[in-house]
Amino acid sequence: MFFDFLLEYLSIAIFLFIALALSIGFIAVNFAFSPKNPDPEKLSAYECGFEAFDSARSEFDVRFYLVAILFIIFDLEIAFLFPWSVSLGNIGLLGFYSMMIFLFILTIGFIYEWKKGALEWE
Amino acid sequence: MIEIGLGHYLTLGAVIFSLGTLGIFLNRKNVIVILMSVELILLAVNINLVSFSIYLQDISGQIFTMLILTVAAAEAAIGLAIIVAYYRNKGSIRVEEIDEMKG
Amino acid sequence: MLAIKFLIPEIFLSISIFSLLMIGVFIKNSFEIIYRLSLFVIILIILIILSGDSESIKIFSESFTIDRFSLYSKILILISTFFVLLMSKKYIVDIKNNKFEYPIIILLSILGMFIMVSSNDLILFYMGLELQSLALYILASIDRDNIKSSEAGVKYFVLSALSSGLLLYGCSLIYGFTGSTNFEEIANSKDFNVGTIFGMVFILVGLAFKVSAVPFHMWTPDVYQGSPTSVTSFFSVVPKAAGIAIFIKFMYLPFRDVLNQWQYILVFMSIASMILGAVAAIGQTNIKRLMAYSSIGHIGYAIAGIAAGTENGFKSTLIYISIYIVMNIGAFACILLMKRDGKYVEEIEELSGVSKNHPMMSFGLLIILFSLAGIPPLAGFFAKFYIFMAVIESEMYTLAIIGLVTTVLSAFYYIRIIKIMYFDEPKKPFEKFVDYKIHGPIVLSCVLLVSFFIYPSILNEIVSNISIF
Amino acid sequence: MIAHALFFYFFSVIAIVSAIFVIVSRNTVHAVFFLILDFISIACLFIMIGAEFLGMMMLIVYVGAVAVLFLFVVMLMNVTEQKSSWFRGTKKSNHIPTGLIVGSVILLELIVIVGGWKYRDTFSETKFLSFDKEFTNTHAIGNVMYTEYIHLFQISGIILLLAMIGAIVLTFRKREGVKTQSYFKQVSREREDSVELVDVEFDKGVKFDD
Repeated sequence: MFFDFLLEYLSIAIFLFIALALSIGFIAVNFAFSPKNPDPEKLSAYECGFEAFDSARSEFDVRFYLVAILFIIFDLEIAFLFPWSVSLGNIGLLGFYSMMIFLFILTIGFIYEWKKGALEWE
Repeated sequence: MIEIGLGHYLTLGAVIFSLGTLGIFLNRKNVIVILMSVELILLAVNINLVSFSIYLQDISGQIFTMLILTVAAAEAAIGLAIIVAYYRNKGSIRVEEIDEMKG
Repeated sequence: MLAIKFLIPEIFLSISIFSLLMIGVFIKNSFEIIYRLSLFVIILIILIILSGDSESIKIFSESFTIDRFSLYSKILILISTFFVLLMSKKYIVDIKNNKFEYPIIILLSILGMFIMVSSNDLILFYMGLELQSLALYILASIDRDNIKSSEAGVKYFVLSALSSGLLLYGCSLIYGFTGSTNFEEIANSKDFNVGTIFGMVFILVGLAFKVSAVPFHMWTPDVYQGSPTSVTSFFSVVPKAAGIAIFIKFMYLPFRDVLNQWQYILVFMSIASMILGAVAAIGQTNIKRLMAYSSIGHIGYAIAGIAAGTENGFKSTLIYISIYIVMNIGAFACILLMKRDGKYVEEIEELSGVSKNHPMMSFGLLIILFSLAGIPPLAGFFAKFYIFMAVIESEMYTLAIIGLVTTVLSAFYYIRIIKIMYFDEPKKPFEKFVDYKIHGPIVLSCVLLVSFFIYPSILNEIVSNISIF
Repeated sequence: MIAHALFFYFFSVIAIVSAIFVIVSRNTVHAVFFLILDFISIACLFIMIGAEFLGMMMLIVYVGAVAVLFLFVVMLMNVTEQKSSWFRGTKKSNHIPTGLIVGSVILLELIVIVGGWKYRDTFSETKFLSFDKEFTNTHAIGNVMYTEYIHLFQISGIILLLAMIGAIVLTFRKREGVKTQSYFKQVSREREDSVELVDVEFDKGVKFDD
């Protein structure tokens, strides 16, 4: 059974294996043969000749967060669509319309968000 | 030890639950970690519900879990929004600095 | 499909929320119109509920009940929301918080409460509770540029999310050990073992958090003080009504056979809340903070009624919470009048000598405070009287005596405010304006409180027809 | 039987250890990483004991969305408590970054769960588990979620709507005075409302923008 499973995905498995082996191999070779002479000046950040003023991780805009929220909500919507599509044959008209109402509710939210301008990237 | 049953899963749930509760009370650092502890508590609840649902052969526990996942996502979204709003006013989210009101 | 007929209030509420959201977002500066429409929606739902028949029915595989108990709670929620929304408009506009989302979020939270008080099932109960709480988190921090409001939001969110987690853990245990999420079936599963008792205790803790009973009250004073006053007035009445209703339902439906297990927990919570409400309020200088401690104390009395464990017990609690709502709406309407030089003030000192400049307002506040203190013949006295009757009926004399002592103690700080209002040096008068939206609720509340003793049987009659089983 | 025990202990030990790290780690980003690891471990457990759909959903919702949201907010506020993220300290012993550890454990878990799939059927020898092979978990959920539990499903939709409203009310600010390009306006401009023919009088000139 396990072999059947593997055979089905044999080509992908080989592909993945080659990709992994190659990328790891290159890094390993680099790591093994590169000259290493550590020096504090070499390790320090180079920023137009100055010391780095600030952490490289600066604060970023709240709009990213809003987009992420929208993403969560539609992510959940898709998660709810999976079992619905799988068993659409069994659940009849009620099941179909139930999903439509759900989508309608989320669309209301989407329109709200759109009209509010939360999706615009000024 | 070898025969894994319901009790093992419940213990796992209980351990994660108590770690989550502990995290809320021990945390003095920042509010986001508290939110993560709340997520841990919900995770423990999910472990309980799923293992009960499988043990009882009853699907409603899994439905409950799915709805909890939804609610937890919404809760995280709103909680983080509140924290962002607070951070804009205060410039910090350290727990011991949440002290504008006393009495 | 028959179910839809019984769900008209909920469905109507949801549809109006969606339409209001769309109207609000497509029309510019739509606060005014959304505000009016949502008041209208609330009135319509009250009419829908009153015109429907009040037979008991369970739908959605017995997970949703419609009975007199849930209808009474819904009417209570709607009426109190109506008045809170009515009186808080000027305040919302004054603090420049007139976002059209404000009434919509309030409607969403009452939708959650509707679901909660009608639920007959742990899952449905949880969904309703979360819908309500998520809306309340947003409301607490709605004044987002004010550090106090956003801090209140953070505190409320963290503690409330924790309590939801505890409650949910309890639900999972109950589900596992009884094999069902339905309240009836939980009650009928005879073998209440340690797991179920644990689950019950967790659920009790979560519920106590939501209604702010000691020892889970810590969020209340800060959240009351920090949130905008309009939101505080909402917090102090509407979620309390819904929370007490679901508290009663839990104690009398799924856990009715383990009375001996929860009774002592409730007695402890009740005593602790009454004492804390009486003692901690004495030193307060901020009136919203004082109202927070006062509400903790009142919740203590309400829980005492539930702890009695009898039919009369929960009915007296229902009466208590109804009268409490009337008093608190009046009190907060008075607080919303405390505006001087364009700014709202919250310190108790600011009330000093207010009777000279605003005799009517201070007389109204006098009546409301006397009633809160439980002085006869005002309605607050009767509310406490019914509770004590029920408690004594179940032979819990200690609880009754402590309740009496704390009543006397808490009268002290209410009377202190009255003393400040009537006998201290007058300060600069508050801004004078007549707004029927604020003065109306004060007058109505005073009239109800004063005239309650003439026909106490009206409320009794309504409540006595309610049964949960 | 032994297979079940091995899987259970493997995943639950990782879950508990990473839960401990969530609450003790000094760096918030690391805490988020450990939270992700925790969710993945529990999701693997769910998949192994027959709640495949929930396990997958946990990966999608928590690891895919909620954890990302957490990371976004951590970035937004810059609350991490260390200077450089990848190579901390100068000593060689400190060079192993947390992200790498978490990543390798996640990889290990995935290998275990893919490799261990063939033992899954032996789980049902234990009294606790019994799968229905004809009827997948996703089917079982789908069959009741949209009909019997339709009310809960719609309420969850309303909760998501509320989350959207709340996030916008609390964090969104319309920026004033930002000049942006509007393609719609650009394309829908007509010749009539943008070009004007003016007869210029001699020696007077034309006045713009009055």
